Amino acid sequence: MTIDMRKVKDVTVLDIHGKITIGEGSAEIRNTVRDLLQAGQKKILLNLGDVSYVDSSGIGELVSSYTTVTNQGGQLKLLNLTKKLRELLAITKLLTVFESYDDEAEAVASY
Amino acid sequence: MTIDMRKVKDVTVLDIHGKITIGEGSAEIRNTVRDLLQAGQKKILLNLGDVSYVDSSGIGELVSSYTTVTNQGGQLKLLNLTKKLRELLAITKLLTVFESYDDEAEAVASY
Amino acid sequence: MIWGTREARKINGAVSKTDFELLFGSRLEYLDLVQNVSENIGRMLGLDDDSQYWMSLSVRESVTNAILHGNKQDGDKKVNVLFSFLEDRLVIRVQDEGNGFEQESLPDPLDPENLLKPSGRGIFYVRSFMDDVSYRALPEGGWEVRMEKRLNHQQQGDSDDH
Amino acid sequence: MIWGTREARKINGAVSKTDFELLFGSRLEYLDLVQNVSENIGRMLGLDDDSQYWMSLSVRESVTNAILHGNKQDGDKKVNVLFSFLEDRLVIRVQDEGNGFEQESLPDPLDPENLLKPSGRGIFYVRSFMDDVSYRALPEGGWEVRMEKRLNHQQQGDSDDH
Ligand SMILES: Nc1ncnc2c1ncn2[C@@H]1O[C@H](COP(=O)(O)OP(=O)(O)O)[C@@H](O)[C@H]1O
Ligand SMILES: Nc1ncnc2c1ncn2[C@@H]1O[C@H](COP(=O)(O)OP(=O)(O)O)[C@@H](O)[C@H]1O
Repeated sequence: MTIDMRKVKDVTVLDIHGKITIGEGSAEIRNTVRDLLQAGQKKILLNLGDVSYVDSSGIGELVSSYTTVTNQGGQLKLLNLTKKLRELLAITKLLTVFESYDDEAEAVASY
Repeated sequence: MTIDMRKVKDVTVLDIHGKITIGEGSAEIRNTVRDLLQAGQKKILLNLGDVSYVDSSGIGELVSSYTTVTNQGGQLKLLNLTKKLRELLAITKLLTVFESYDDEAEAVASY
Repeated sequence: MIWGTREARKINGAVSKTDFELLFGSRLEYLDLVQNVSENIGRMLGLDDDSQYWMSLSVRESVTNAILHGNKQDGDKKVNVLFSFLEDRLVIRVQDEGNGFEQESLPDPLDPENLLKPSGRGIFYVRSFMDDVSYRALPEGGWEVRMEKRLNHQQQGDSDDH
Repeated sequence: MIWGTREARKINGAVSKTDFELLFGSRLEYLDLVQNVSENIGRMLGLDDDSQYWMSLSVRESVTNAILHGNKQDGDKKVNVLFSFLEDRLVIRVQDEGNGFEQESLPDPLDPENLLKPSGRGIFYVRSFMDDVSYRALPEGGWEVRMEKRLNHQQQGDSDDH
């Protein structure tokens, strides 16, 4: 898994590439998010369009990133969920927890 | 494996698709060739450009098709060898046994 | 591939017969490989792409648990994955050398108080995606998760010709 | 994939230690699967594409022989494929339940009188593509082909980042 970071207006977009799974350094997202919060960046958008695989541990990773951001008064939203990831979130009732978008401009405007 | 048959001038071109391996009905080429010979078609060109995999049994299949045709006074030639197939033929000293081409028109003109 | 569900029906035998088996040390590095084998077995048996995906994700989750919770990542302890190709279903058993768990005491990940927990969803996913899931302590020691995936024979022929 | 040759160096142990093992009934339908597992193992260990290809072709040929000649396609007889991931090489052993053969009596496929024979090239290919090949009768009965493929550590890093 690799993470690219960019700023769109006042939102930090994290482009996640590859797999979010237990073997694949799944704590990386959480750590990146924590660093952003410490730097005062509280509007975070995870672009998951290039994520090839997510397991239950990856779902947990997204959840803990979400709670960390929320607890610090920030907002973490999701962009470009794949069909499979959407299904994994849906059956664990997390689809309604996360705010998610398919259009980046719309996502950025929502903060 | 599937075989498509077509006639270019007086040459019968067999377009082989898929794998030529032991599990994959590897006697099919030999049988098709035998039928062609019985029908008096003695100029046969095997187009192997769409062959995805060949094992030692597939190499044997090509050899026995070749000897069958040669023994009946016909000519069997090869078209569009993949790099891997070329290597398999080369190390068993079969590359010089088969006449092979990368250009169909040239192959057809050679009979 | 010539071999599809038609052949899968022929492969057979008693419920407990194992047709294809993997055995490996408890290393997370093998998860991709195990998932990939599962996908290929699904394809070989004629499962459609989605079913292949969810079945192999379920195997991956179960093997993750076997490595992490069962064998506690002790590389010398083995995980065994046993595939049985039955006429109408694929049976997969994942065995580890641990003591297992009590099914009743597993927290429900859908319970509002667990919804935002960072873990505890693996078994739930397996139960969602597979047609039958059961657990048992092995008589010789160790723990087994047994999963079934029904084969959809309507799709026979779809995968017969390439 | 994060895991490449760097990790492969860490995986280790004695020469005889098996890291990943396949066990299956003697059916040609499994050849694609076995080849695919071998390819994936090659990739996991950082072999380049060509080496993956020829290594897995060699495994496929050896398993074909185990099924056809060793076990004579008796579905109840098992083929065992054992992979050992050593620091500098991959060792693969293919075992069947048959009586093997005498290496000296194998005809040379390059001999002009054999050049146009329809069979007899499998073992030659294996010996061409693998770095070391040997055979033995197993003490417990059965036959084993043992093959080694050196790992090319220069390529370390190539497969580390996707
Ligand atoms: N093979 C196993 N051996 C022992 N305990 C297990 C095994 N599989 C699951 N468990 C127990 O069940 C719990 C729930 O597993 P799971 O739903 O996969 O979520 P997670 O692995 O994220 O905790 C684990 O935390 C563990 O306590
Ligand atoms: N596992 C095995 N058990 C018994 N005999 C074998 C085995 N592998 C190879 N052989 C013998 O060696 C011969 C040569 O094998 P090979 O070079 O693969 O060519 P082919 O399988 O086409 O005959 C076989 O015909 C068989 O007699």
